[in-house]
Amino acid sequence: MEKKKGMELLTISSGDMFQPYRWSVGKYGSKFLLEIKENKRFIGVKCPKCGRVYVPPRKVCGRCYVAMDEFVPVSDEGEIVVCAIIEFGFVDPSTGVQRPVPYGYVFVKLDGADTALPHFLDSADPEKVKVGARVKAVFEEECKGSIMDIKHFTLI
Amino acid sequence: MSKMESENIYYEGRIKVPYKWYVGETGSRFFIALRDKKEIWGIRCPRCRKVYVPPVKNCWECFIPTKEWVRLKDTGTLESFTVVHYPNEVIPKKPPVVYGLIKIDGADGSLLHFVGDIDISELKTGMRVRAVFADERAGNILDIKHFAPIP
Amino acid sequence: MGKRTAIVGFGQTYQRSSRKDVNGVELINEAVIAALADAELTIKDIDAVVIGNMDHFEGINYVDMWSVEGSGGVMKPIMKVTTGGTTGTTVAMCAYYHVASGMFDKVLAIGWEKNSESDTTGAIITAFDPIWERPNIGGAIAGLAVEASKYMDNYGITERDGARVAVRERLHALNNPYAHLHQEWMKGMEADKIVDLLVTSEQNQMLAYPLRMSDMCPRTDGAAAVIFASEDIAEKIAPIPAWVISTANRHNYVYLGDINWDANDTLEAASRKVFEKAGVKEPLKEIDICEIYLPYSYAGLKWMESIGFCGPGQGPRLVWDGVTDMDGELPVNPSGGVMSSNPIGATALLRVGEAAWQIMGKAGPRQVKKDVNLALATGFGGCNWADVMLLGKKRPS
Amino acid sequence: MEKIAIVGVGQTTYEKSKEDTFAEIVFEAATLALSDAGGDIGDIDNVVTVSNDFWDGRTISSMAVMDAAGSWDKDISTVEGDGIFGALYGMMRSLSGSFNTTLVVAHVKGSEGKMNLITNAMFDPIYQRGLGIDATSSAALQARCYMEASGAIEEDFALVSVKNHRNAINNPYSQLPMEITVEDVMKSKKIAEPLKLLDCSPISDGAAAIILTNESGLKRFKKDPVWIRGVGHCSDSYTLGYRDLANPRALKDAAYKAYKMAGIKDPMKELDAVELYDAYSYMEPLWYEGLGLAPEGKGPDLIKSGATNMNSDLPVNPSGGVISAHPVMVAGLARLIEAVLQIRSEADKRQVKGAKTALAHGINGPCGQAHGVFIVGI
Repeated sequence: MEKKKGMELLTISSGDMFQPYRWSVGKYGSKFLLEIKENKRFIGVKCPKCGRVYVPPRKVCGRCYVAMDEFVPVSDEGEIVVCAIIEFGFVDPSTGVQRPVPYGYVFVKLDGADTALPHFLDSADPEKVKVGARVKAVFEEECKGSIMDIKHFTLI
Repeated sequence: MSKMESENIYYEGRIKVPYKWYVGETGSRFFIALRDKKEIWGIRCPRCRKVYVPPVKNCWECFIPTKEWVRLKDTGTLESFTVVHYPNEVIPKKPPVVYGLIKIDGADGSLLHFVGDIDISELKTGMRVRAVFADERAGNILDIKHFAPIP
Repeated sequence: MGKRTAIVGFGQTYQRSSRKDVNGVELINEAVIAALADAELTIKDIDAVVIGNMDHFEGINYVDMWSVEGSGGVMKPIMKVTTGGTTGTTVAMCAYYHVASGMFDKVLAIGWEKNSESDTTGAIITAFDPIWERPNIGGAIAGLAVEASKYMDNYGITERDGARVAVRERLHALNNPYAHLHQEWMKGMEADKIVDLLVTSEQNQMLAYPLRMSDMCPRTDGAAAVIFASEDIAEKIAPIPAWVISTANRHNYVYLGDINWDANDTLEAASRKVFEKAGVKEPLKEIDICEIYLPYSYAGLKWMESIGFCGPGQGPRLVWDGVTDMDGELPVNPSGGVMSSNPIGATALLRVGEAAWQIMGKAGPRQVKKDVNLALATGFGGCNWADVMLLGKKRPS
Repeated sequence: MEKIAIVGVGQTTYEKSKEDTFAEIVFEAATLALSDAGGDIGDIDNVVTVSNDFWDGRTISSMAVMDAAGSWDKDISTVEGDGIFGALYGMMRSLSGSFNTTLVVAHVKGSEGKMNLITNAMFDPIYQRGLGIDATSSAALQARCYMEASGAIEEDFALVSVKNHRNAINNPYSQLPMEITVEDVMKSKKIAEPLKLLDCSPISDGAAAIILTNESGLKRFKKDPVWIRGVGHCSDSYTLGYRDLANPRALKDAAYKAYKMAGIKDPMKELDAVELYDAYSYMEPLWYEGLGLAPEGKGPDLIKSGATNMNSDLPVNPSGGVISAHPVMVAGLARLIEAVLQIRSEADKRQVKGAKTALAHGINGPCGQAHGVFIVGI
């Protein structure tokens, strides 16, 4: 069909439609979240073969392809592996809320862990938000059993 | 939101990405005719002569563009139907809801839509139906309210 | 042993910010028709169809089923493969394995996306783990910003170095009528001058240090289709088919926090595998052009090192020396790349199709001046996932 | 063409709801398949996972299972469709000359999302989705079309439910083993007429895995091979209303290709067991026709004859079928696993005596738009 100049082109909107989910966190993740909720402490899981400590804990060490079941304590302090200061806001698709910019976004290797945890940092100071900087987790007063029980990390 | 159930946590969340699907020129022309004139238009393949409703930009059997718009009647025959008894947040009606495949006179296939204004016990395939247009029309498939039996 | 396989046709839609005039199925059809025309085939010649995109980007479930009436898949074997950003190369590989298996002779690979139909940033976040990553993610560009800043930190890379990559991509795009971004104002300007403008301009918004607007890819509506054919017929269909020499991928990581930020080690491993299979020992010398999936500028430095074109920290030198420009030793992204057109599910397939066209000599105004015997295409996505495909003019032995 | 064997199979139990995560059920199925084959992850050259972003509530649903599928430093791809298509792709990769062995693993947790909304999203957003149609209501329209075309009555379909739920009693992996009568089915709650509750499959959680190898890779494993003798897949058109819902021509095409490859001329005689995708009861007799087990319009006669019961001419769904456990995305792969177990004579109480050739079938899309067929044998 020839393109009609100025022709009205319609759209169909999804409106308020959404897909609800109820994901199981599983034993490994639940143990991690409960440790935060009840004791404000972190745990990881250690691979019996390569010795890597994974945070958050999961069942399988991908590299060794073995099941892990040794939970080990991990510090609530650690160092920044990589970081950014976000100046451009966006709306979180699950909450519909926009986080005020700028904010720090960091990957923290907690002492005792071999993997990093991505989270927010309460500073957006480019002089201080640096790779290798030491940070500590700040927990929400009332924990609900979610990764957001960590309110954010803070520079030590 | 997460809830505690014994040792296992369940995390309740959702995927809510707002979508705005473009209907395209071909589909827009179809919906505009429904909305503005309460007319049902199909489109004919120049090769196999099949008439498609809703219209398609390309005949998928011949794999060539369709061109010829065909004004169709608002009457047709009920080819299949079901009475849905469960509630479902995506159905814009309360159960029982009747879906039908309606072969509009002059078309080569059927249109999926609601059947209404009917005693469910009287539903049968082969019955003649007519499109009932919605009072408020917005340029979408619900501009046809449903198909109702022709007495 | 499998069949040797070649690309014999490539088609794409014009890549645009929004295609309001067509729905998704109609958009797909345009690319399919273009690819068939390029190969001088009809849909009846096609033995199987492979397609991919990202479900939550358009809100389409079972896209392979929904699209058959546009893709030409009615009464044909059809398969959907999808892996996020790497979907385009995943689709290409799937079509390749269809043919290499000996089960099909001519297979159509399709990638597409209508990013204009949703909120792309929101949709991208749905790719991350709902429990561990989605609530605390820094936004769609955050993962790229942290990689860039770490790379800068490791090797003393500057914002000008990143901008130089962006300039190359946009200048190349000016030769590509299909590209989404045509920054005409850059035409005829020295790369150096444009770099200066980009890093000082206040209009060039800082998104997350060091990434500015100009360092990022756009969001695009578009589709691409590539036809793969077996050794029995490839040369009958195309005078110069683009043979698949070797291909490999690595999708090792599940969580962002597990990524090794010092090296793009999945791209490194996949490239190594591809070169090993093809007997390529000095990639920079042996490969003639690249279509690399670079979603943002700094990747055009660091990932050159990962592929093995230069040593650690030497990416900027290659770029500043003009090695990767159109007339350089190794032109990178003559098409303008991802930073000039990004219909996500099609993006990596565009890399494959563009690389094939360089070998086939069909790239028109963006055809590189030199003889193209080996062309490399890559895909990037997921959690630092990497796909690599090497194409060649010579039929593999 | 080179031959491909299935040397390892593994599946979790299929349940209404599992606590284990996607990765955990994938790991369970994959490690079961590896130990069944008598090999380990080092024997696997490449991996194909199967999952769906809508069912999992995640774009790139496969990203959750890369580690659990054993894909570290290996080539991997993801099929989004029924597991039978994953098996097809795995077979192609083992034939391609690039890999000898392929692990295919599919997962779903139907308990975590909402089936009506997820399947509503497989309909076209412009013309059909706004009506609220979903997998069950569209299937009901197909059931009615099939009744019109074949003269089947609801009681005929009920026989499928009775047979398959009874068969499920012999299958420890199944979700709904039941001894029920036609009357029970007829009296069960109306869902979408003519479908009643007992005409419909449940929604399940579970995972399944198989290991495929070409002849060169065979020596890595201890298990005797079950050979893939024929395959075929095909898709019909999409738009409901423009597809003849009572004529599964795509299945006919897929089956024709598979039979041709396997050298089967009379499937009813030459097959010893069939595992087909009976998501709703009416599908079984309809797929009989597509598979050439019954002439057009005669599917209902075949179910009524009892010839597809256990210990009869051609047992169909000895496992209890999909109507007894429906892990979407996994179910076709589960059919293939059941077919393999039959050939190996390892199907325990659900074993069809002396089974030498078996067929497995999977579907994709609304109302069985696309079909995949495997013939396996010794």
